[in-house]
Amino acid sequence: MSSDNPYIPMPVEIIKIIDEVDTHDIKTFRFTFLNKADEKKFKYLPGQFAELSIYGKGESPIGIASSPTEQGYVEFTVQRAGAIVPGLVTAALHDMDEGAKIGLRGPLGNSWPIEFLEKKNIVVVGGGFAFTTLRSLINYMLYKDNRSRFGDITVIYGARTPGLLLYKDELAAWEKRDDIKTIITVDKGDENWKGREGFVPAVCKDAAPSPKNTVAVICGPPVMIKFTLPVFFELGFSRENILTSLEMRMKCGIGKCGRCNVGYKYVCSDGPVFSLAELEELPRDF
Amino acid sequence: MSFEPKILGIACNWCTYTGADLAGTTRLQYPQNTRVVRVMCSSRINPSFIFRAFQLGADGVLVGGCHPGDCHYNTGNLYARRRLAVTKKILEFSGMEPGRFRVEWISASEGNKFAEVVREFTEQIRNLGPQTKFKIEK
Amino acid sequence: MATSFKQIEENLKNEARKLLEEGKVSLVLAYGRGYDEDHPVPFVARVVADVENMVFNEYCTANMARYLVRYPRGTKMAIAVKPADSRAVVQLIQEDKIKREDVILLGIPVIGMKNSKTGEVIDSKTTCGMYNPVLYDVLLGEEIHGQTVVSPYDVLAEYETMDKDARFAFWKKEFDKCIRCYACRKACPMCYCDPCFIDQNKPKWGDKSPQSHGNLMYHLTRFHHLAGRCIDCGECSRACPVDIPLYLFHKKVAKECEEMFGQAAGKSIQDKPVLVNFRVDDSDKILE
Amino acid sequence: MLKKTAVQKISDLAAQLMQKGTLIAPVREDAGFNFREISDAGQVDLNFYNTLMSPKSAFFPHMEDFVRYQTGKSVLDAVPVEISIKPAFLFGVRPCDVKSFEIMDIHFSGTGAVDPYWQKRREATTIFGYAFDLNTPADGADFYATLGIGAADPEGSDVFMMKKGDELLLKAVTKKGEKLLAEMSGLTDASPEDQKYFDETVATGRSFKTRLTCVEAKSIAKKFEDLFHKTPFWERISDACLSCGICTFVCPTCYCFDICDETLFGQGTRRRVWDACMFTDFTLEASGHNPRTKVYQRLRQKVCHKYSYHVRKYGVISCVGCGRCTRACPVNIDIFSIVDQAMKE
Repeated sequence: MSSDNPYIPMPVEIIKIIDEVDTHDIKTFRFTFLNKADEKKFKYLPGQFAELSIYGKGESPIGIASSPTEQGYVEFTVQRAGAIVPGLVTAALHDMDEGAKIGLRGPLGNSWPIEFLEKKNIVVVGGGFAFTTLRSLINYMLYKDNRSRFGDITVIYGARTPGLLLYKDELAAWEKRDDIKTIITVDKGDENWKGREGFVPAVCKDAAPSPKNTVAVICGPPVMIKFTLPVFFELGFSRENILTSLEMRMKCGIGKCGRCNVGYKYVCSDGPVFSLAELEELPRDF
Repeated sequence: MSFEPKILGIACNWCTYTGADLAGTTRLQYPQNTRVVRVMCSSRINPSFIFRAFQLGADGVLVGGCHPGDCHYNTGNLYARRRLAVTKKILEFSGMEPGRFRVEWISASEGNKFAEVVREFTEQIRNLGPQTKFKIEK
Repeated sequence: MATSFKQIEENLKNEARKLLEEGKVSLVLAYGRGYDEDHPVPFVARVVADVENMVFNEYCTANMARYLVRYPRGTKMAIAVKPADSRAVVQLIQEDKIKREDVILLGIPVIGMKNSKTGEVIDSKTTCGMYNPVLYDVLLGEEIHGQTVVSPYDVLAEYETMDKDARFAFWKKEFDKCIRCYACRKACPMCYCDPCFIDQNKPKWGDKSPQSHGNLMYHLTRFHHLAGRCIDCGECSRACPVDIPLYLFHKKVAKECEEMFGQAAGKSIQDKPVLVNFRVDDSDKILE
Repeated sequence: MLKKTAVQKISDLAAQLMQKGTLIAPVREDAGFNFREISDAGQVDLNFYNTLMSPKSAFFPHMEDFVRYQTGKSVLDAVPVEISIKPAFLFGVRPCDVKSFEIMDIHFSGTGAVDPYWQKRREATTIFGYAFDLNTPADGADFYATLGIGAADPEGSDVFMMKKGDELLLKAVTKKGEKLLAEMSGLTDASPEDQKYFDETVATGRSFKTRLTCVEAKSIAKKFEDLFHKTPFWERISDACLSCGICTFVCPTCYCFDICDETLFGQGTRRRVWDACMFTDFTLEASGHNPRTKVYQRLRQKVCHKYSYHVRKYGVISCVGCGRCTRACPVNIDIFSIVDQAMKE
């Protein structure tokens, strides 16, 4: 495989598939690199994404869900797309079994600004399926060598139903730890649900994290973001201290194909992570 | 080796396909060059199917439906008649041999007719030789 | 003799002004000034002041019916229509894309329109060759009579008598030029599908790359989709940057439809499009 | 180094270049002139105003194959397509188009990831610029002078050519060009008089009139940023736009592409194909959401991309005023008029 050509994917193998939710349309895929050299080259940070590439179907930009502190593999949590437009890649991926080989291009994009986050308290707010790169960030911060670099960590994560929560085992493990405060909420619980019920913005208001030396990292569906931001403004967070990650249709992932721009910034190469201050400089519309 | 044409047959579920079944169960002999695809009605046939079949290497396309007036859905084949007539004209004007596309009304009881049409059409295509105009070269 | 273009422009402005002033329409689709005299642009007047920017001259060839489907249903619109454009409006009404009561047709009888790219006069060779709109509420010039009537299908004779292999070679050469900019479908007043079949990825009818087979698929299917609907305005061919004579194929299909089904596109709002219609006594001969 | 030859002997020159590598030059076709790979030296024709399609396809072809594979086989069996790096000669490029390569360089190989296809072809290609004929007025659609590009600017070319009566003057601009001209036979040394003519033409070319109004990149960019949310303006501008892709396909500085998997008979190719921001499905996401469903949004993207985003991101306007989009537009929309109107808003 050509190593100097950013358009040519590296071969990877699926070594594990985890069915995440009770609707079975979100799965986590664990890949290993088939060429050792590629693995060495694939140095990433939480917040970055990669193009999953299936010959004959196409490519899909997906956020990396594993943390770089996990050695020997990368993980992606993928939703089967295509209620309206058939999502060829995600459908093909969902139909694959462990042992299947596909292509991978990356890592792409910027990452959560680790240096900026250091020595600060972090509030991670996630909604539904958008929790993937947040999980990467949390696992990265919780890693034993890294934990001391960050202040208090608070995680607020919500999903529509208990069955739709991602990474259930990990959530349970975090809840047991005392170096991270974990608040899980669902819009509507079921008979077995003993946890909190309520929408993410309301839960944020209740939790009321102090804005002092704190950065909020927010990822979720647009409607959640829309109602969560005012809560954080009210709490006194500045626009520089609110971070989010954007999504847009992408093809090349390296800022060449010209479709994922918001104003003069390309989501793929200048993003996907932006602070609210940066976003407000860009047009509201696309 | 003599030329063995590849023919796509598109047959309506209620008449022609059943007719083809009848031809089979009554053990009528007819050439095996036609591969039949079943559709629910001849009006389900998107003209692009026919263009695409020729592109993918069909030497002939045979469409079978119920006799006008006998459609399971009352009027499907009446729409299909008009539509497929246009398809035929388009194929012709683009330079395709007119004999490569044919529409026949074959009822469920006409096993004989099915065998006869297939025999005749296969012979016709055999005489026309391989279809090269639309076919995409590998 | 036909009314002068200057006179039509005057009448057009007056009508548009009147309609907007009276509030009968919220927009008037007509022509405006381009970067020079020979290059007018389709123009939408929304307020009375916009009317001053309207023009009409021999280069106003664009088919304004193209823009009708862009506005929400129920928008009251006035539209300047030349003969072929009026047929497009009629066809759109037949297909229930617009309502008759929502549009006011400002008919323009024309003769001697010119292609702004080549300066050539547009006649029955590339269009329907009609002089008067088939449907209008107001006529902006005097009806044109006394011109020799030429069948728009005459131009086909040369191609119909061509040997089929030569004809295939001709079309292959033409379609191979296609760069898939899709100006033909966008300029066409009858191409309003979203998504267009060629943009679908499942089923995928043709590749996105400009190769022979995809081009053939795109054009043949498009001719089919316009069968009995093409109103022969010739916009697709004028829009084509590589000069593919799409009008020829459209004319041929239109001619066959007219012969088989006894109805030409866009002539009467009482008609139904021929391919969503049938007669029990349609002859099987048409399949031969 | 300034050399000359008779215009009539252009095919001799072409034949020599064809021996050294691929020759891409303007050829007369049905719809107008276009740059094509030359197979017969006699095809080269310099009697054109400008080509229909821009010469960008010499470096950024409409279709570029990345990888070939067989469907159903392992990803390990996929074979990347080698990038051909044969020396090439791009002959008869107008100064505005030469400028476009420089702008595209910034995007493809100057910032961020390097596009190997563009870069390798660029390196292997020698560019023969060709001055506009200053004796005939510019086409009404052109506005390169407005953007500061002269009608006879040799910058950016390796060899720059201009006509002097029935002679063709060839000036080596770069070392690469100098070496090449030295190797060519059939060229004679130019006289001091020719040199004078050359210099004068270059100078006159600078003040050659296309359209008026002088524009300055920064202020345009700012203006469009301010205008972005003025939806009525954009709706008015896009009233006529059909949202077809001609303007972007003929444009020398439009680079958007799609990466497609095209499979047939078990063989597949991953390739990039030109795409256009004017197409409805350009930003259509798999969720069904499309941030640019309206014509005005797409036209705004196109205009702002060229005159605002590109200035913010790369410091230059992504337009060279070649006038192709205006000439090709089915409804005569003129991008310069849009800029003009925007500045007056």
